Amino acid sequence: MTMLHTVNKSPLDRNNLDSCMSMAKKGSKILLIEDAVIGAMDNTAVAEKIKGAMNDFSFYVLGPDLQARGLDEGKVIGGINVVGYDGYVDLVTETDNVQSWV
Amino acid sequence: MTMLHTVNKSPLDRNNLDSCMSMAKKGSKILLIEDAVIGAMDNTAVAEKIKGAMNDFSFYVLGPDLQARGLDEGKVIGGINVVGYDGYVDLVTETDNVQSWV
Amino acid sequence: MKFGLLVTTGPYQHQASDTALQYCRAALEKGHEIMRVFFYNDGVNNGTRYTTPPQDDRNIVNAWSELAKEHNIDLVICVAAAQRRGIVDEGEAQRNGKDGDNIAEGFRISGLGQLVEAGIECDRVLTFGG
Amino acid sequence: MKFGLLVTTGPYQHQASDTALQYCRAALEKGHEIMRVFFYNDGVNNGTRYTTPPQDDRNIVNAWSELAKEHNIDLVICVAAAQRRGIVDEGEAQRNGKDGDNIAEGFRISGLGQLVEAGIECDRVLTFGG
Amino acid sequence: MAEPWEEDEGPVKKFMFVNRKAPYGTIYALESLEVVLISAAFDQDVSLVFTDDGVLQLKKGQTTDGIGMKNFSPTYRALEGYDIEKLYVDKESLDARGLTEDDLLVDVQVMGKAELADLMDEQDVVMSF
Amino acid sequence: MAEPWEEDEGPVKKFMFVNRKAPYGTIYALESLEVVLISAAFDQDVSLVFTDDGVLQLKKGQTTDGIGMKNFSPTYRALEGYDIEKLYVDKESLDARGLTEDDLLVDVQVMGKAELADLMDEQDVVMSF
Repeated sequence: MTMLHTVNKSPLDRNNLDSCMSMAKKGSKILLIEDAVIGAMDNTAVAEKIKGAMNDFSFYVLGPDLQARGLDEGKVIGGINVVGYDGYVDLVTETDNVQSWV
Repeated sequence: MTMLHTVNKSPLDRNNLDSCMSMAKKGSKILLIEDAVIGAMDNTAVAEKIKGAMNDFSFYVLGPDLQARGLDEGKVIGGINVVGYDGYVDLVTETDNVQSWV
Repeated sequence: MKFGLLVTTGPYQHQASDTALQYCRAALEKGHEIMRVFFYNDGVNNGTRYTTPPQDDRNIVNAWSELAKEHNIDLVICVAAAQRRGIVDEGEAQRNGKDGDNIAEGFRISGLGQLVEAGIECDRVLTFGG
Repeated sequence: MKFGLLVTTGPYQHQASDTALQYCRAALEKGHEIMRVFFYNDGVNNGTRYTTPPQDDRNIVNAWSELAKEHNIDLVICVAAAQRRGIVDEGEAQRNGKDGDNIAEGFRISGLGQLVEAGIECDRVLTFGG
Repeated sequence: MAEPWEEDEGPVKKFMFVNRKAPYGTIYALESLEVVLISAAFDQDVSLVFTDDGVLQLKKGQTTDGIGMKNFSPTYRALEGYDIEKLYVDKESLDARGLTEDDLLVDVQVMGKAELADLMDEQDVVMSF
Repeated sequence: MAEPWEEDEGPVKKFMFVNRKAPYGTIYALESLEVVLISAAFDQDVSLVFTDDGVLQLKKGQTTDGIGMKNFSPTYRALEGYDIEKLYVDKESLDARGLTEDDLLVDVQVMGKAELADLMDEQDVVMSF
């Protein structure tokens, strides 16, 4: 099985993404939405940790939430896929289950 | 001036206490309430950090919130004062201002 | 695919119900079905018709009502959570001695069983919360 | 001392309004004055009379009403935050075309100026939030 | 044991409730428990996971008179009566809070993240509070 | 400059609004701004601090069409018109998010925690959103 994990809290201020990564199986997909999208940006204090985790997980980030916060898609960590709400729906249907780390 | 800082989020899951300690002046008082009371306990993952900060700040913890969570006052870090709501009021009146790290 | 949604935060305070709405629209656009949206915890506050958001802002409550009407989505407010927070329909008003009700169009109040049922019947249940 | 309180989360979801109530009681016990409690953000949800919490649980809304009556505390709900979230008094109902109101006894709806005023007039303003 | 007439009663799905928040500071622990109890009435295969501050929900000795809220922790002891017996506690989260299995008010299985990850992966429905 | 007739208008207190949360994910940034604007009408001495994810409130280029919410970031530019000119941004929080002063949509003073601590210490009223 492949699970989709969604995270909506900032990984700079809260531990949701850490908890998610510690309990997600290798091969899981992780989608960053809402306040978590800052975690997709390069050169942040958590960027290296996330780059390291990319060996185990596929990362996605919700484009509309990046744009709302003025975060440049061009500065997203290489290898993280920017998706829209339609892509969010596809991620849910393409995986076997979903867990929201609210 | 002496400020009272209150923190009500768990220092194990969120950065509120870190933010507080990084912006509180030496000599400030820090009161842990609600979900933050776990931060007053010894032998947690943040206990050593808090012990280190006790050189700069006086720590207090709200007793009723410890009791609600079944946390034993006897296992509170030595030097942290357990207060009731009346003590909370006194801390506010004895200091010059208060900031809540919600 | 058949989706169930669980919304656990009120409108405006957290983005979660906005995201849930956007998710519903995108899923419907792709031909999926939204069987039910279950409002729990502070999520029950999505279902009051007493809101009057600023004119230049979105109206989240109306957006739910309209989406439900257009796509036949079951919007269920948990009765226990609603009682704690003051969301009331006519029956609840009578039962609890309230002098009015505030439930919005297209929402109904029911039990937590509706959430478990959604879990059983839907292909996926997604949580949107704060 | 004269206190003002700012409550920014709704009842039941977060402990903040419980803590605020306990703080008020302890302060009054010591002879201090609570000039005003200002309810902002989701805090406005503390002021609805439509709540019916379980019988073995505390009734936060009534606790505010009773405390205010006994100690002459001004309970102010921010009008802009209330409009977003559906807390309505008679005047607001008329202005916004609502068919009823849900404000609880002892609360009033007013502007953010009341918060700033509390900041100016009180010795301390304390925030209770989530 | 399932009674014979129960076996025909529709599908059984694996439900997991992930509890990540301390009790009393927010209502999530209490309202999560209410969902768990209802799910038992539907005869589903229910698992509870306690991780992060959620492990505090199971702490012995909760006494809530001082905060004026109801102590709902005895309900965890009642779960067995509803045939809800799969309670899993994250060891790392216990350790981080200076707690051990002896501090908990019900029998649980303490396990590591890897085992919890395997369990989560098997579920049909995961809800997080 | 204060007009002569304003000088008698009651006490001026030092108000500080501490903004720690990202915009849009929660309403705190927007509703904090509404308090700030009202405080200006009372002719108080107002300071704004942006720290933690709160620094994102001032990020240039916010475009909210995709999430269906109103972009309120232009209001920060309007603050000057209300004589609110004391905007302080925590350098450490900017750094942690890979941002610099050039990324911000208004003129601010970027400073370290120690300076912010001194400023906070001088206030009469501190409100945090």
